[in-house]
Amino acid sequence: MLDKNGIAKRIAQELRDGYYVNLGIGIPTLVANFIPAGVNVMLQSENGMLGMGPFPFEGEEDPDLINAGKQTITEIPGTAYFDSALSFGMIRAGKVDLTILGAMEVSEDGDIANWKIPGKMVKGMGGAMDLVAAAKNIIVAMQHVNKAGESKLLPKCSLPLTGVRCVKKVVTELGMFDIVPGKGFVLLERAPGVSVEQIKNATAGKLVVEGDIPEMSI
Amino acid sequence: MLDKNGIAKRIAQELRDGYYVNLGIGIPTLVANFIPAGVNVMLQSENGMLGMGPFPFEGEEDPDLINAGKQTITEIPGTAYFDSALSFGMIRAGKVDLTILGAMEVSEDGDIANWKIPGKMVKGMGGAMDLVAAAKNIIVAMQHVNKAGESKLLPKCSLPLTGVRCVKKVVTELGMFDIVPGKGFVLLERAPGVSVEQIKNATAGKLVVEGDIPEMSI
Amino acid sequence: MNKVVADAAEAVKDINDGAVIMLGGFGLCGIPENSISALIKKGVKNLTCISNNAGVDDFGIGLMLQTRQVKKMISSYVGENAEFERQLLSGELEVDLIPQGTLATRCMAAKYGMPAVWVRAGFGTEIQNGKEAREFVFQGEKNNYLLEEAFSADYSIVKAWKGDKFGNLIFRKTARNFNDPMAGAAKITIAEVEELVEPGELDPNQIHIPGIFVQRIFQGKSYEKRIEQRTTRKRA
Amino acid sequence: MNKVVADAAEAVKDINDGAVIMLGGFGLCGIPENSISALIKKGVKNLTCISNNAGVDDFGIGLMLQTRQVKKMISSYVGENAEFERQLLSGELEVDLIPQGTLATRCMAAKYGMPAVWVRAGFGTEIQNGKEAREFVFQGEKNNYLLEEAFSADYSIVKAWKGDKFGNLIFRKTARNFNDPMAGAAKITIAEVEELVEPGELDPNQIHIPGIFVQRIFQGKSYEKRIEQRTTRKRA
Repeated sequence: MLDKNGIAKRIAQELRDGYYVNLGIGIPTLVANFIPAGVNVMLQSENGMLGMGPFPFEGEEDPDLINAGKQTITEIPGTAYFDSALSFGMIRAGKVDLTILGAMEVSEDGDIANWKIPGKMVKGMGGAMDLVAAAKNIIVAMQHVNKAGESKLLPKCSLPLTGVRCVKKVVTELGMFDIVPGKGFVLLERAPGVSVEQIKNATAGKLVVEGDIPEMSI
Repeated sequence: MLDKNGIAKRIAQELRDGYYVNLGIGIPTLVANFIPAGVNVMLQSENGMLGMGPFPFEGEEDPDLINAGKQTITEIPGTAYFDSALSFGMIRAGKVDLTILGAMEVSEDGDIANWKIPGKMVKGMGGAMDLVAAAKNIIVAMQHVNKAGESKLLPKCSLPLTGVRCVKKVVTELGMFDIVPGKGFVLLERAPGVSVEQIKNATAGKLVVEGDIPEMSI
Repeated sequence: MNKVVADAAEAVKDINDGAVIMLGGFGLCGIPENSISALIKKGVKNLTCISNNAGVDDFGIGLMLQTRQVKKMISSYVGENAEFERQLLSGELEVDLIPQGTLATRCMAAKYGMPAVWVRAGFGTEIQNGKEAREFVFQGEKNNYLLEEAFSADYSIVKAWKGDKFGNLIFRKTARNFNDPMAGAAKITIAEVEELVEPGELDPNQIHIPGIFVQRIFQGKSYEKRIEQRTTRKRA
Repeated sequence: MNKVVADAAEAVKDINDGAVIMLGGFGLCGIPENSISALIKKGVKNLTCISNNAGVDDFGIGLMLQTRQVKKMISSYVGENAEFERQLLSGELEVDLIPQGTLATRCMAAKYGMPAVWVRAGFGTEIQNGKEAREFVFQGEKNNYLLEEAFSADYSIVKAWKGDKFGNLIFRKTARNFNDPMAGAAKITIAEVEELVEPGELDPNQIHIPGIFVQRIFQGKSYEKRIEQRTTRKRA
């Protein structure tokens, strides 16, 4: 079973040298801590920055320099700033190679729900709808089941959608899955110590298990 | 009768302090030489500049600094450079207060033709179609009749149109006219030494002469 | 060409009840602090605010919510704001939540004189309700798009780092955000700047907003620039 | 992240016959001189060139017309070019003339991932033929707009003043023109720069094109920067 850092670590292995990457809030943010050696990626922050660096040293926070999670950050050599319209322009035009974000539910067709729970105060979708509508490659990082123990990998999402047929991959504490429209959640790797049986039991959507499923090495 | 400089001089009297102005090639360019004292205007050049200054001194030409007529120019204090898309964005959004351009024909409804003569090599419309489609206020500077002696102020344009119902005013060597759709060319002022009769004879479109028409003072 | 007004009070003096206002900033970063204070002092009511966020309880647009000056918020994310939540649940406040990129692009569309834009965000979601959808092939790929209208706002209020008297503006780092597409997107654009200089002092090659998009400019004062999430790392 | 290629020859080496290419510049100002020379040396044929102008007989795209490498020009103004005129009249060359703002905006649309844009230019003229027209009310004013498609180009070739190895670009004065909206508007963007520097040497606040829009960059050489209309005034 993976903890949050484990999920982030496994997703980090999907990064390729030269990728432009947008990281959502939560587990996705942790991915930045596990970028493999020799892999150079540029982090895009949709509020208007390419080349997001680490948090500043104490006392060096700049209120004019934050990320999309409103955290103080730093720039790196080669950073570029731009406005919100151009930022979503580059997202919409598919220039961002990989988007990693959290979700409440994902369907076997690649639909995603992560912004609204009916009856609860809705804070807004922020940039999530724009990102999922346009990113070429979307990996969802999330817990496999919700607090009530119900699967979040579903035949159909029950919550209001953020986007349709867009998620390509899901990594949970139990394993890593490709989403192949018309086929379902294709199990690629088991988390350390997790059996295929455990994954089957926790997955409400169509699970595809083809051949021997390797345990992931992280 | 006005010469080219006279037409430019009369149009220059229409400038108001604080105007952003786009000047077409030909007579319109001359308007810059006659801006009244105390009237500050900013010249927009659609290739990407606000605050166009005069031609450079000999030996100070900068190939990276040209106007839409591809002439070497200079900047002024307060100049801003920008790209072609933003340039036409500001034009399209009506931020340019006045556009002055030449024409081959103008109709009594305010249609304008100035880019194409069937059977002749067509060089292109450049930015003219964008300018006439969006400018709030368009003044045409042109000769009243063509080389064949035919009126260029027509009931309908015979040449392919550049824009429809857009010209607000025309200044020719014979006089100054408002174009009021549904009414026609409303004669505002006669050029020095020109009679209403002369203007009537040279105008094929509907000419409106209301009351005494003053002679212009330039 | 001189667009300078004395201060925020003069800049907002003709903003009346019921106005539709764009306000720049992302979170509390790059928000027009002086103008918000002036609007509160003026007490103008029933505002429709187009702003990516709604501030926090005691700063930014949150202050205008405390004084009940806002009728409607058009935002992508309204965050942690107790008074906002109370007014929303009680029906005192209308909220129109729209995707962040769509929000930015509807501002940009207005600035560029485009009446509407086609975007992919929201297709197949409840955001699509009542909107025209269409399939386009673009660079060999078929996708569905929604037609989203340009905003029609009365005022756009932005905050820049430097500006000159002609209204030319330069932003700093990520404080550029929505201030850039909003500058020029309303009938009247008001810019408050940290440093107001003479025309010619800004490098004309580095201007983010040409002055033609700005109708009023003033030198702001006492910027607090509050940080919403102060995240740091320890020195090694 | 390193986008650097050795020279123009390497930058254009995979541009094949029949490619659709955007070329930056306005007149002869800011044109990608090195890349044009490399395309001529390579001898690639049947190109469709999206460029505001077509150069002059002995410079710029005019040189590619001399070598008959261009099948079609998409431009707003083709100017004074005898060989161009000859090829056009003889039917060797296709020309699509479109309004300059529409040209710029169709580039920008591609760069911003918008499949089409609504513009007023050309409504009621022959430019409207075959295009969808629609009336929109925008900021209280009713007007007619035409739907214009984003360009789908294989390559965009731009010229910048300075650039870094990540592809970040800065233009100079009016040489920015179409280079800006074209950068990032095609599948592959090639940038040639007068000065190539290390990442971090350009002020991140002053970058016109973030590197994400650029796939290849190289240090150009021997720029001629020819002036088309040398206009001057006498010293007093």
